Amino acid sequence: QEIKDITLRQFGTGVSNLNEVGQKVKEDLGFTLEMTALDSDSVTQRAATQPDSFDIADIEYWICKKVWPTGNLQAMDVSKIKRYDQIVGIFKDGKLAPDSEIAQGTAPHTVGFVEGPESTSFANEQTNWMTLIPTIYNADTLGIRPDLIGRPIESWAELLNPEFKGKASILDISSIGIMDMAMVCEAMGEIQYADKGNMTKEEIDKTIAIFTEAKRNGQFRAFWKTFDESVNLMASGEVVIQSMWSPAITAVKSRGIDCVYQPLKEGYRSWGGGIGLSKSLTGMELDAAYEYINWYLDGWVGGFLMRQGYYSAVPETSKEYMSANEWGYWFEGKEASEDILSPFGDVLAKSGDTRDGGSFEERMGSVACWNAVMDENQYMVRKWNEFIAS
Amino acid sequence: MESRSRSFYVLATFFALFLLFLYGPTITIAILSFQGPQGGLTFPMNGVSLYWFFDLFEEQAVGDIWGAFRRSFGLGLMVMVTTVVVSVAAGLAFRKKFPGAGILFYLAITSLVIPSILISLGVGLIFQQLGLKIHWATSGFGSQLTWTLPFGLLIMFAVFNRFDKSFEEAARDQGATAWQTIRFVILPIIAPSLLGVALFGFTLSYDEFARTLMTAGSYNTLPLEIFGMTTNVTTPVIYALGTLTTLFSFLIIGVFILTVFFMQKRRSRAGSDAGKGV
Amino acid sequence: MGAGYDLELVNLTKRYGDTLAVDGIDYHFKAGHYVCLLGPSGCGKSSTLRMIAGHESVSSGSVVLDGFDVSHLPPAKRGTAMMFQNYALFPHLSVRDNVAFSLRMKGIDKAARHKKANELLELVDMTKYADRLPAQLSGGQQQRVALARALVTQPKILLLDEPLSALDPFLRIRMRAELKKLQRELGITFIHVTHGQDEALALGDELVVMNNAVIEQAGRARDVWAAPRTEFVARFMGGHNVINLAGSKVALRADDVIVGQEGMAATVSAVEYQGGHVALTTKTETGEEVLALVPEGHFFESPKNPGDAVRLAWDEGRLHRLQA
Amino acid sequence: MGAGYDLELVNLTKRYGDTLAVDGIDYHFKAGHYVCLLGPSGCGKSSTLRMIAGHESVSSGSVVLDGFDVSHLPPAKRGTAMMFQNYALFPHLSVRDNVAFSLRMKGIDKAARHKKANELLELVDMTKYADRLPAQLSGGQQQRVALARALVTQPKILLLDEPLSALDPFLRIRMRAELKKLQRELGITFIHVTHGQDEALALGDELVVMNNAVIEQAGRARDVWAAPRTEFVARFMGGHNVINLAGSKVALRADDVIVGQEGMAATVSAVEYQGGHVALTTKTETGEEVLALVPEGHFFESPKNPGDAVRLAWDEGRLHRLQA
Amino acid sequence: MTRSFTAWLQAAPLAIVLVGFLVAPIIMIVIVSFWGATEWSIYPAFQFDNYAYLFSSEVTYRVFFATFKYAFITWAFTLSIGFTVAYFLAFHVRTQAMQIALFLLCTIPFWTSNIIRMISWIPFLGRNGIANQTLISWGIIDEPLEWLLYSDFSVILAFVHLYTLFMVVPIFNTMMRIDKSLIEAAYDNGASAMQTLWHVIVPLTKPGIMIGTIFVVTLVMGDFITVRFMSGSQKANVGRLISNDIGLLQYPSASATAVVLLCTVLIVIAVLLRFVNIRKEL
Ligand SMILES: Nc1ncnc2c1ncn2[C@@H]1O[C@H](COP(=O)(O)OP(=O)(O)OP(=O)(O)O)[C@@H](O)[C@H]1O
Ligand SMILES: Nc1ncnc2c1ncn2[C@@H]1O[C@H](COP(=O)(O)OP(=O)(O)OP(=O)(O)O)[C@@H](O)[C@H]1O
Ligand SMILES: [Mg+2]
Ligand SMILES: [Mg+2]
Repeated sequence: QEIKDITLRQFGTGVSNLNEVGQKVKEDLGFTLEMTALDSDSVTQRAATQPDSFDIADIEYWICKKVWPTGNLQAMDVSKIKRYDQIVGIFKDGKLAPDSEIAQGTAPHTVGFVEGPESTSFANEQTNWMTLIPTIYNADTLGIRPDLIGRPIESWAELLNPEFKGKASILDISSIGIMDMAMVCEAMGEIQYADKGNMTKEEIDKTIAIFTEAKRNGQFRAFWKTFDESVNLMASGEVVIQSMWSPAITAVKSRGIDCVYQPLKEGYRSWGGGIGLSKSLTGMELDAAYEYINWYLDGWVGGFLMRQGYYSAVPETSKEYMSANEWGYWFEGKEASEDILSPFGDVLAKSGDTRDGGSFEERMGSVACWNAVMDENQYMVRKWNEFIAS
Repeated sequence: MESRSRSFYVLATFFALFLLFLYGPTITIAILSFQGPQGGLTFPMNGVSLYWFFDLFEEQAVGDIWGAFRRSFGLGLMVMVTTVVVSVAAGLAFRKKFPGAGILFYLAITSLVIPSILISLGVGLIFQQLGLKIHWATSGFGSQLTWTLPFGLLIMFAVFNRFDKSFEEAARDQGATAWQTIRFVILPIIAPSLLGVALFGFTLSYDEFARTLMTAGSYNTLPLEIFGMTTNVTTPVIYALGTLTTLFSFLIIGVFILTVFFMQKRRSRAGSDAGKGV
Repeated sequence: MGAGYDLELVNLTKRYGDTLAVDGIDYHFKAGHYVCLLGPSGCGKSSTLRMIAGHESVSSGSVVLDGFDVSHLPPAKRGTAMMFQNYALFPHLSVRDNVAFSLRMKGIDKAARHKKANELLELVDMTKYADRLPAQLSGGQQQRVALARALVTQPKILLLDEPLSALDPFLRIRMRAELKKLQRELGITFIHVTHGQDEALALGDELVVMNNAVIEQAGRARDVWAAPRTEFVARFMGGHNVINLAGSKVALRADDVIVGQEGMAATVSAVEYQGGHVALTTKTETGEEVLALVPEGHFFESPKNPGDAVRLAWDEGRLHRLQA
Repeated sequence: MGAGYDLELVNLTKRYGDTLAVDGIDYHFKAGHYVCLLGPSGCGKSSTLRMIAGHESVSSGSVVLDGFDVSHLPPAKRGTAMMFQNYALFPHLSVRDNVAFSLRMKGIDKAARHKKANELLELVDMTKYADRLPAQLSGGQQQRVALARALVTQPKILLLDEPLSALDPFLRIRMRAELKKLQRELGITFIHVTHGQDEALALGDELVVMNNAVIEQAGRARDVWAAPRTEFVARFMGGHNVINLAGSKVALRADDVIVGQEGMAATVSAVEYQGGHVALTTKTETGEEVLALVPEGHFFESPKNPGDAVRLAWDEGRLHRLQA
Repeated sequence: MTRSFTAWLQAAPLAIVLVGFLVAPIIMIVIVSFWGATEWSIYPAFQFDNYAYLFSSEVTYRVFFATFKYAFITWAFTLSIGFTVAYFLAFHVRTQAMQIALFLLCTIPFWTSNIIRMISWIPFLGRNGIANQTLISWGIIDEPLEWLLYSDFSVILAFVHLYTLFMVVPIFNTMMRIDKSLIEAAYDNGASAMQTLWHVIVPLTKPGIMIGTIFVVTLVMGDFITVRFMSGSQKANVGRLISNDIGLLQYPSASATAVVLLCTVLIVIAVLLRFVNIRKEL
């Protein structure tokens, strides 16, 4: 069997399952990478229940918490990861800088390692066995239409401001949505959470109650499930303030519509994605998969993703694939010296613009919590379902 | 020509409005699919171009439209052939009395009225519990049949309700065996209706969404792909795709109608004395 | 196409669930005759014919053809052929292919079967329509094709179920002449079901009158007409009066009733003009209805109207005692 | 239910696109008559009747009832009622409700309309079936209900489109007697469309023979029968021969042809037994077909078979010149 | 004997498909509805938790009520529109060729993707959509109407748009089989157009109405996607409840809801079937 006959099947959300990556893999590594893009519920479902349907899972860290115990994934040997040392600290010990505080929620490093290849429970510190190789991550906040709002927005609490009645939106993915809700409730001063990433039943009830009330009052125009829905809501002016993801902002802007990824005083809600290997991968396929992972960290993908507004796990390598202007704008938070283009050629920022929220350190440094799975997850899910249905 | 009553004009207006209602949105997206390269999913138009149609033929950021189209087309053909064969056979069976006919009939009705998501859920669960791999050509195929077969069967009932039994008796009288009777008499006579069943089978499958949602496995069919695109794509390319699939549906109907038309035309080459005396 | 076979029905019975459609009838159809089976609707004519043809299973009794019991043979093996009421021509096949159908089923090659079909189309004078589809033919033409198709199997007996009822009256009379002529030329047995007694009389060498699942009377057409055996037959054949005389019922032909100055007193209740004759329905003083068929010329010498008093007379020799 | 009205058709015309279905006919229907409208299929009978009823708009000309032009009134306002060929009974209503339908439409209360409906059911002798649905009735019974329903509006003219054609021959004869009787009792005009000339002769006081969208001949039944004016009428009414004599066409009644030892030489081509008579079809040496209606007794004295040579004679006075 | 054997042979493929992909899944759903679930997997058990939770939650009743509400309102609209359209086609269009042509015109959208047809409404109804812009430019309204999109209105509009055809077809089919002479008989008996409609046409069209009702009601009750799209995920019906549960891997809970939904639908259909003999009406 030759390497070029190998086909690896990868699935994940539309965020990073881009066909361009597959093409580049074919070019650089010679084997075929098949990409299937799904919505995030389906991603969890497939990772947890259909181990035979994929070779590589591109999932988020908090999903890993659910999926790992099923035994569908295999741990990765750190020694085979060439650039392990260069991976950002967030994914290893949880700290961006040595003095950083670890945010609430399912921080990636807490589910990033296991004791041994067969272990189904997570290790508390770095080991030789990684669950996921971090790929991309970002700090999320509210997106707004400054042209339609016309005043500064500073707090998560604005999401429920009656001023935006019928023009607000939130995402309908329970585990992420509940975190956004928590940010809002805390900002409003309604609830003080011990750990937003692991709420008690009472906290869940209270949070949902506040939002249900708002929903009944017609605060929300719609809910969205994938980032592109949020783009359409924002771009068409149906919504002026909503929880949003970075590339969505980029997409709105690329249509020449003013849209800001508003830094807020309470901080960001952050997430991280990584790729995991199916248990069933062995032999040449497994080797190819490692090759793919190493290639992934080599920088081409990082540059490709960073130019859309994400961060890469090994930023230094990505730098080589970006112009100084791009690096300055996206990573360092500097003013753009000329127009910033997306990898697809759309103008995302004009010369002189700076990135919302500033540099990597500023943004990732003010993360208030990570996307998470709670102990009371099932209860939360039911409550969420009720919220949507109410 | 004779004058029409006032109610005719009222109803005709109503009918015209109904058509506008039916076609309006489709026409809207057809127009929007000609957006300029900078255009979005909503009005106003941002220039006029064929950009998004060309874009459709380029590789998209995510997904695999043409693969999905090929799968849907293939699946549509599989479902079409199976639906025709199975419903004709069942239609023939229901003309005789056999034990269990009542139950089978009500099962078919159940199959027609059961919420699609239940089929999806149930089939998904079974495959999962049995450790089978779901795939559009196995679980997806079976799930779609639960939707197309009852339709096919109902059409066959309609056909056989109108089928004159004396044709079969005449065939038997002429020495045809049971199989020859089906092959040379029944099938040719009901052929136009079979085309209808085929058309139903194909398009129901080609557009089927809910029953395939959880039973298609790793590879999307076209409706699933479109569904995915509604959440993943933010450009008018999805309208271009919508416009093209609609045109494709028209093409299929057109082909079927033409086939029927030519079948009839071929039959009526000679002149006619129908209705005359001797 | 040689002569026909003798056909015998032995205690032939047909039951549909609880309905007794044919109740143990026995009859001997002699070869080469034109036999009309007639009777009111639902009396079992079609069931009988279809049992002979093999399209309906026999509940009990048997159908004996040329000495062999064929009750359990398939239709095509019996030497009978059937012509259906609506002709049942295959709509997707041309006239020629319809006629050649049975030959095709036997696997005979195209040239041979077309040759044979053309011969039969020649026989029924339909050669020039050979390439048409049945839907392009008029009723009369369709009927001829159906005949040709039935005859191509060289049956010994041709069974016809109300072959003329789909035609309008004008055409019906023309086609019945053709049927009769064809039967005479071929010399095979025709068994023709009808519920019109004029049709039966006009066509049948022999009539079989059925009622309530049994044969009421059978025999030469003229005998049945001239000497109905039961009241039912007398009434059904028409043109007869059934009168109560001295406690027993007698039949009297309507054209034997003389309307004049003497005889039984009666009142005219209806006058129907029938072309050459006028049918006078009268009511006698005992309340019996008597129909008199008066030649037109005679009637218009002294026209009668409903309500007029008349006197009826007849030749005693023309009375004809009926079975109870 | 008082007497009828006079009905006049003035230059009545019906066009369907390019087809001229009724071509400017004029006719005066006198009150209280039973008129039969007959003619071959497609000649415009139904169209005429439906224009009178108001179910078809008049292309030109007018329908004048009792002196008023009713051409543009709705059906129910004309004083006519129609009985449909297939009876058109409302399948979802009981017999009684069918009959009471028009009263219900007028808003008459239930008790009153049922009373009236019962009276009419009594008239047609259907009282005991009042609660059945139409599908549970035989053809003859359905016809009576349809009659009752048509009569409940107390029409001055009853229009019937082939009212008997759905019945079997036996029943047809019974029902035509009932129709005739009812018409006589009610005294209103009946206009009855048929394509059977025997039915028309038996029922009609007056016949209107149509062909190709025009009236070919109209008059008392006997006059039309005895003196057909055109070849078409002679042939259509049946029982007539049309013979070419000295370059012009003459009609000769079939029962006026004498088959004997002298006269024109001819060959028998078909023999049809018709009960009281035998119809001999013969071919003369000039190739003309002549039909002879021979009384049964006379025929069987010297029976003839197809192929026999005979001689035909007739009384010159019975010949009847036809219009070209 | 051999007759019913051939019949069995001919019916077997249908039976196999239905058993495999209808009966078995239903049984599976019923079984799983008693199972338990973790966040990512399900395990066999025999517990009534799922049902207990379902029936104890007030949301369940609300959602079932919403489902019936959608079904009923959609039914009412599709019926009135469908009946009117079918009536026009069957009784006011004169030539049969024209009838068939117009009828086909109505059915063509049926052959194209439901999803496409559904999303087509969004650019039309949005805050800055064609409808609002038109109304504003006509001066009928000053502010865009918010309730045009992402509301019950848009959900029902989409349902009506998608499913009216399922009413038109069977009603048209029955109407075409009404003997035209019955209508004439009604006029002859002095009925006005409205009276004819109400006393003759409507009663005779009932079977078609029933068949259409069966289609529309079951399609709406089983829907989960239209509600999600057209309400911007804001409204819910039972189908969405199930699909949410499925998305969150809560199969047993989804199954329990599914069982209740299935029973509801089957009861509704059983009731409707009492009024019509489908096989005879085709
Ligand atoms: N397939 C059947 N199932 C049940 N009963 C039947 C069937 N066919 C005929 N019958 C009944 O058997 C009896 C005789 O029917 P048959 O068709 O032989 O009458 P017929 O003399 O041909 O009448 P018609 O003149 O109306 O054709 C009738 O009572 C009829 O209802
Ligand atoms: N609705 C119609 N549209 C077009 N042509 C029609 C229509 N109705 C009748 N015709 C044509 O008008 C002519 C007369 O038809 P009509 O029905 O009056 O004949 P008819 O004498 O009643 O025939 P039949 O004995 O067959 O009932 C025929 O050529 C027929 O084809
Ligand atoms: Mg019969
Ligand atoms: Mg007519």
